[in-house]
Amino acid sequence: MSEHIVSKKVYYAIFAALLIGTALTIGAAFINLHNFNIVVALLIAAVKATLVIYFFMHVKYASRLTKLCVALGFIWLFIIVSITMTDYLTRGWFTYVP
Amino acid sequence: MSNKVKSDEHSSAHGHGGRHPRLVHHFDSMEQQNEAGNFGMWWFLLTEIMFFGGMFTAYTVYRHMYFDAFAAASGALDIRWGAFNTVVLITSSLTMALGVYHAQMGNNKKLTMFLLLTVLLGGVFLGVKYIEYSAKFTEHIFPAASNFQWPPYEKPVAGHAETQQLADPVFTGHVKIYFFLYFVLTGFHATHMIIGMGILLVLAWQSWKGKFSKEYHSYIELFGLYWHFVDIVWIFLFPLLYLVDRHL
Amino acid sequence: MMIHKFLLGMSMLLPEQASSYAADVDNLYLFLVGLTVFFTVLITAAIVYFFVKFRRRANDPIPAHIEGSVLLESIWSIIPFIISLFIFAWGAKIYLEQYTIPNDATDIYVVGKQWMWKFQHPEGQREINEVHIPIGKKVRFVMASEDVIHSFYVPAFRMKEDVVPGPNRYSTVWCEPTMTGTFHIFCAEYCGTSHSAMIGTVTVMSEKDYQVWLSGGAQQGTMAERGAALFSQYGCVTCHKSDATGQCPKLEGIYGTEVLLEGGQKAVADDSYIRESVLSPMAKIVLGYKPLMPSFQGQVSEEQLQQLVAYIKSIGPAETPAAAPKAGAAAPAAKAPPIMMSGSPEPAPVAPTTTATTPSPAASSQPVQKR
Amino acid sequence: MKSAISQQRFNRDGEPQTYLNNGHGLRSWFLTKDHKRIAMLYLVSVAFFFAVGGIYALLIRINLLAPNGLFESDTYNRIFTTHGIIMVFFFLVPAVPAVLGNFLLPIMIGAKDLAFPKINLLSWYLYIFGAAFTVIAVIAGGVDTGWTFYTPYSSTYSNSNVLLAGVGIFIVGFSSILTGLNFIVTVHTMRAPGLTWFRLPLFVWANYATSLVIMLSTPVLAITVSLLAIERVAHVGIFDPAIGGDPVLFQHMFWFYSHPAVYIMVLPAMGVISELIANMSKKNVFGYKLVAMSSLAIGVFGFLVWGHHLFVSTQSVYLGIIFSFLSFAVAIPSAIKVFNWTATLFKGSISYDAPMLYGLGFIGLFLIGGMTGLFVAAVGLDVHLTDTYFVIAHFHYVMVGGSLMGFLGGMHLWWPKMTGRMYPEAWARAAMVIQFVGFNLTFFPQFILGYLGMPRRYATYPPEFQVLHIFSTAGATILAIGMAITICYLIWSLKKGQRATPNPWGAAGLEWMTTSPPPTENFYETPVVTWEAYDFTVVRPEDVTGMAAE
Ligand code: HEA
Ligand code: HEA
Ligand code: HEC
Ligand code: CUA
Ligand SMILES: [Cu+2]
Repeated sequence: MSEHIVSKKVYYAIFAALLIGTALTIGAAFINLHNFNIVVALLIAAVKATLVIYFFMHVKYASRLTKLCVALGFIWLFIIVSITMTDYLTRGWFTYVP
Repeated sequence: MSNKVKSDEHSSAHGHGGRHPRLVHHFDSMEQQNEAGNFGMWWFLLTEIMFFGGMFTAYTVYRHMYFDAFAAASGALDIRWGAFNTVVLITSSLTMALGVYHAQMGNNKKLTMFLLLTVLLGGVFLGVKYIEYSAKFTEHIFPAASNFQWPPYEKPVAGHAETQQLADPVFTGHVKIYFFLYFVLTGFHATHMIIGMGILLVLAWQSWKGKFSKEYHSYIELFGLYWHFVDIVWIFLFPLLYLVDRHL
Repeated sequence: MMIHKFLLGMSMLLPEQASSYAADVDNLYLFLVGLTVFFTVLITAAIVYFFVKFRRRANDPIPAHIEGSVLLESIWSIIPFIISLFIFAWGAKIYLEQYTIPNDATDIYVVGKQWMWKFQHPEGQREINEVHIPIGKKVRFVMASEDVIHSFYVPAFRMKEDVVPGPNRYSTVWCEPTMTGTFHIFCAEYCGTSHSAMIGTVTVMSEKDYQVWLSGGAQQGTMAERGAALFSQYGCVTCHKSDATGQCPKLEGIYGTEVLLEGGQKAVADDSYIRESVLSPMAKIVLGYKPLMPSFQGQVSEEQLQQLVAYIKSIGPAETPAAAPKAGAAAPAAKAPPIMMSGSPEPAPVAPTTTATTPSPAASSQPVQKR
Repeated sequence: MKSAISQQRFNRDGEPQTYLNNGHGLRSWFLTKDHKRIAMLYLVSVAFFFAVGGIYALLIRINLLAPNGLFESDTYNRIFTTHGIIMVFFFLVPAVPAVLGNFLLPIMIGAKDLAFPKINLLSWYLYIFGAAFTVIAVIAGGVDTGWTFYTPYSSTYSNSNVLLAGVGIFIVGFSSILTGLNFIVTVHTMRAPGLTWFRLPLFVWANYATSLVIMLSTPVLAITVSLLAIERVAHVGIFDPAIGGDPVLFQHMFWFYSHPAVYIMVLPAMGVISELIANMSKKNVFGYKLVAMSSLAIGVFGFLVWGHHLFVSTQSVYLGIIFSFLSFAVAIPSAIKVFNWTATLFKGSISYDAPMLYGLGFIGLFLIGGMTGLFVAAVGLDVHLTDTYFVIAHFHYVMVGGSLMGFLGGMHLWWPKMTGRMYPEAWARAAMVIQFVGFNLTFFPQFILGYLGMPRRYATYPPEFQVLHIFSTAGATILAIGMAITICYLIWSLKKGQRATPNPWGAAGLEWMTTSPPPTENFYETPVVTWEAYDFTVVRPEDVTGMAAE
């Protein structure tokens, strides 16, 4: 599995895509999308990261186990961030109105 | 039931007489050894995600709590350096990937070259980081310094309503939180790069000495994973730190 | 419940039940004790029985292979799950009772610091490490810490909450004492050297005794009165004049109302909000106003803050500055439109004296604020 | 596969070849890459820290004999902090995985070693290195923050050696990460032919689940203590309320590690118990798959409940309720295990030997500890119970009554395998009974103390609590005697114990199919597994008796 050889063309294509992604990120940051600026920024970053993981890191050709492993990392990251944020977002709930 | 890991075919396929010289004693086959290394590296990267994850959690919480301060503080960073470094790091990922490619082809010369190129790009990145860091000192926005000052010393903050440049002690505290996070996130990221560059130099030296071959190059691949991971962290750091609220 | 009386009488296994929800907590506790005994006996009995019955004898044959049983295993997965759900619901119900603060409670202000508890009554009494409260009245403790995290714990009330330092909020917790007597106050969060000495007593008195006690102290006027004094001492009054129309919101009647903020959010003007407004005015800017207010962090002590809060609370909808701090109208006022909304959103050209750039004599003791 | 006896090989002196006599001298130990030797290194270090932690426990108990305390408050605070830090980070977290797991996991799956032997050795050095920092912190005056390091006390107010201790914990965290990494990779890639996932011993499953938990949680601890350390050194940081930081965020991050950590401490011990119960009653574990899966479930769901340590921390009430619910959910797999272990005994052939006594002790005490976990998970009740001795009693029941009993049980079960010697059975049974009695006398009164309101981490206390404290101290004394007996006879048996046969218990499992102690690469020929776990029909009598049947 680790022996899959990705052709150089693919590498260059991904590289180009990453550059475009960077440009898009910067461009999007200067447009006022209110609360969606961060969403867009993170989406682009996620796409870029996926490209790196998939092609530069050969996960596209790797075993299911490796894919699972990568997914696990992001799921756990999501757990810690989202549950902690739930605290901050819901602190006002259930307390009284004087 | 079938057992995918270690079957007798495996070991016999490699022949009883022919253990690869690089095969460590407790493994049965090169495949097994490589797979273990590869899998181990992925799990290591998993722990790295969680390591940075702790800081991302703190970042998310405070960005939510003190958005204005984060927006203003982020405006004090130089977006051009950030973008430049993003490109540098992406390029270094490309050179690394090409290095792996040539390792797989067994092309030692090119491998050495690309490894060195990667080190070089890493060096450029750190150089820029140095410029940026020292700017923070001269602008008095290094959070641990006693002369911390907001708005930054002799520097207008890009693109922000006057309110956000207020010299308010509480607001300044929140700005400090931003810069604290900025420094630990980029600091730990840079530490990873420095370690990575150290390893890269060793690998480059080894490949120059001809240690690697078409059959034996798993260290290069494993290290590639690490390097790309560091790149990915930056892909997220760049928008999160530099682009909080850039529009006018 | 019979069983409590029995346990209370027979031994000292439960602390006094001195608050309205203490019995609820104890009921759940006793239920769980029962459940634990049940499962412990069940499992122990099974183990002992098997142990004796199937003990190894010489030349035992190899015991038969028993694979497991889907039915049995489902039973002992599902039954505990159902029991768990039940305990969870019960516990959550009590929690909501403990942590939903009733809006007809009297306030007692608490400050924790290494290593003492300081109390202020709205009527003006101040106490250290002891607090007196009347029986049968709901009491809300509004708590702040001057240094590290402490935790306000009265075992007899089954009441506890951490007191967390920071500009963002007060900790609040409430109880309704149901028994006269003197009970322990403990600091339940480790806070340094004398953590175990950060203890005190709460004395629950009959309403009559309490009134007598109240009339004894209060040297410097009620909390609201002292707050009013601070309000001019710190120069708040220079901006927040009751006839202010321009740059600063009127504070009359804001307590308990919903405030519209810059950026479209809303906030309820409760104690925490007022405290935050003073310590960290930038955090929540009232819609239509400029962030002109300076921070008073480091200048106002926690106790003074509480007095300011009591003052602002006292100038509720009724325009009587020293009115009883527990304005009965507070709760329904939540529906009234926030009073500051009636002010003009644009800064009025008049009233130059209301800006801090020209400090009034009252404010001159304060460092001149930037902008 | 031939029996272990007939495979036995001998070295030049005519001694049987074992990992113990393959090389002598300090170098051969301190530079070893043999997982079994590393396990022994760990055993010695972990035992040392247990004794130190235990002595600190006794100091705690001595102080609490009198309401005014026998030590200064400052001293007492350092004592319980040191006790907590040592017991958690330097004893219980590494105890079962790094000693028993390290020794047994490769053997149980028929591998020659762990996947990364050098990393394994590195992990021990990191442990020692981290321990050194902590020991220095203690010698240089101690730490007084409690093992939970809550900010802002730890970051700003404490003037003790928080930094050194933090560095120690950071380093030891990496040591356990490396162990976890090794286990996961080894289980995935190095199982013997025929050893499918559902043929793995439950001890392997438990360690696999533990490793998952270690890998996903420990880095968060590392970054949390790093941030704390930076904050302490630089006097600025994200937990500092003076600049708008939220101390509760520290608690979130700390417990994101430390709740899963309690499962790091108990899961491997549960694995030990599965082995004990099965082997000492010669029965396959009832509902093997469910028990295996419940380990994974505990590992995964254990990540979703950390906030049950924050019920009164001013965390969102809404989130508190959710955390309470999830805490109950995570209790179910533990309950399942308890029932399945009990059912395993049914129609078994049950031995009364010391490992089994520990196993049964575990079930009973863990049951009580776990059930009292439900008390504190019930959020309304926890408001009263949190930070009282009830919590202390809860976690000592699960950690001492549970994990420690499991560890000791495992040590007895595998002592012959690890050392080649039998321990003295009668002493062992007596010691176990003494420990059991002492344990309950120590910690049961603490439940009552806690419900009466006695807060934890108190150097002094109101006099009405004294009677129960005296009981507790008396119990601790008995417990200490029991522990001391165990330590003594185990050391004694190293030289004087009866020699062990390859399979003294007649147990099933690959580790019993090689010699006691095993040779360096564990097996002379790679085993091929054709049977399910806990199949006692493949036990060879000659391995049990130690006499090769010609
Ligand atoms: C090995 C360690 C270990 C283990 C296994 C557990 C297991 C559990 N723990 Fe414990 N816990 C600690 C170690 C551990 N804990 C420590 C160290 C602390 C304090 C830290 C500090 O503050 O210093 C703590 C604190 C702690 C708290 C916080 C208390 C407080 O500070 O206020 C809570 C709250 O929910 C909790 C809950 C639980 C639960 C629900 C389980 C469950 O996993 C238990 C599941 C087990 C069972 C349920 C037993 C089997 C039961 C049956 C067979 C009967 C049938 C079952 C049902 C009806 C459900 N624990
Ligand atoms: C694995 C974890 C573990 C273990 C095994 C123990 C074991 C014990 N613990 Fe501890 N304990 C904790 C983890 C643990 N503890 C934690 C995390 C805390 C919280 C700390 C905090 O609040 O921050 C705590 C807190 C704690 C307290 C509360 C302190 C307070 O809040 O004020 C008490 C009080 O009784 C206590 C007692 C004991 C006792 C009597 C034992 C006994 O079981 C100990 C028995 C062992 C021995 C007695 C050693 C025997 C050995 C010998 C005698 C050999 C002699 C030496 C040589 C041969 C060299 N512990
Ligand atoms: C320089 C003028 C100034 C001074 C002095 C001042 N304030 Fe303010 N205050 C303002 C302004 C302007 C606002 C509205 C903008 C905002 O929310 O920050 C405000 C808002 C508030 C609010 C929130 C009001 C609402 O409607 O929600 C409170 C409460 C408050 N101030 C209390 C005080 C107290 C108490 C003091 C004295 C310790 C004080 N202020 C001193 C200018 C001032
Ligand atoms: Cu204050 Cu403990
Ligand atoms: Cu927990």
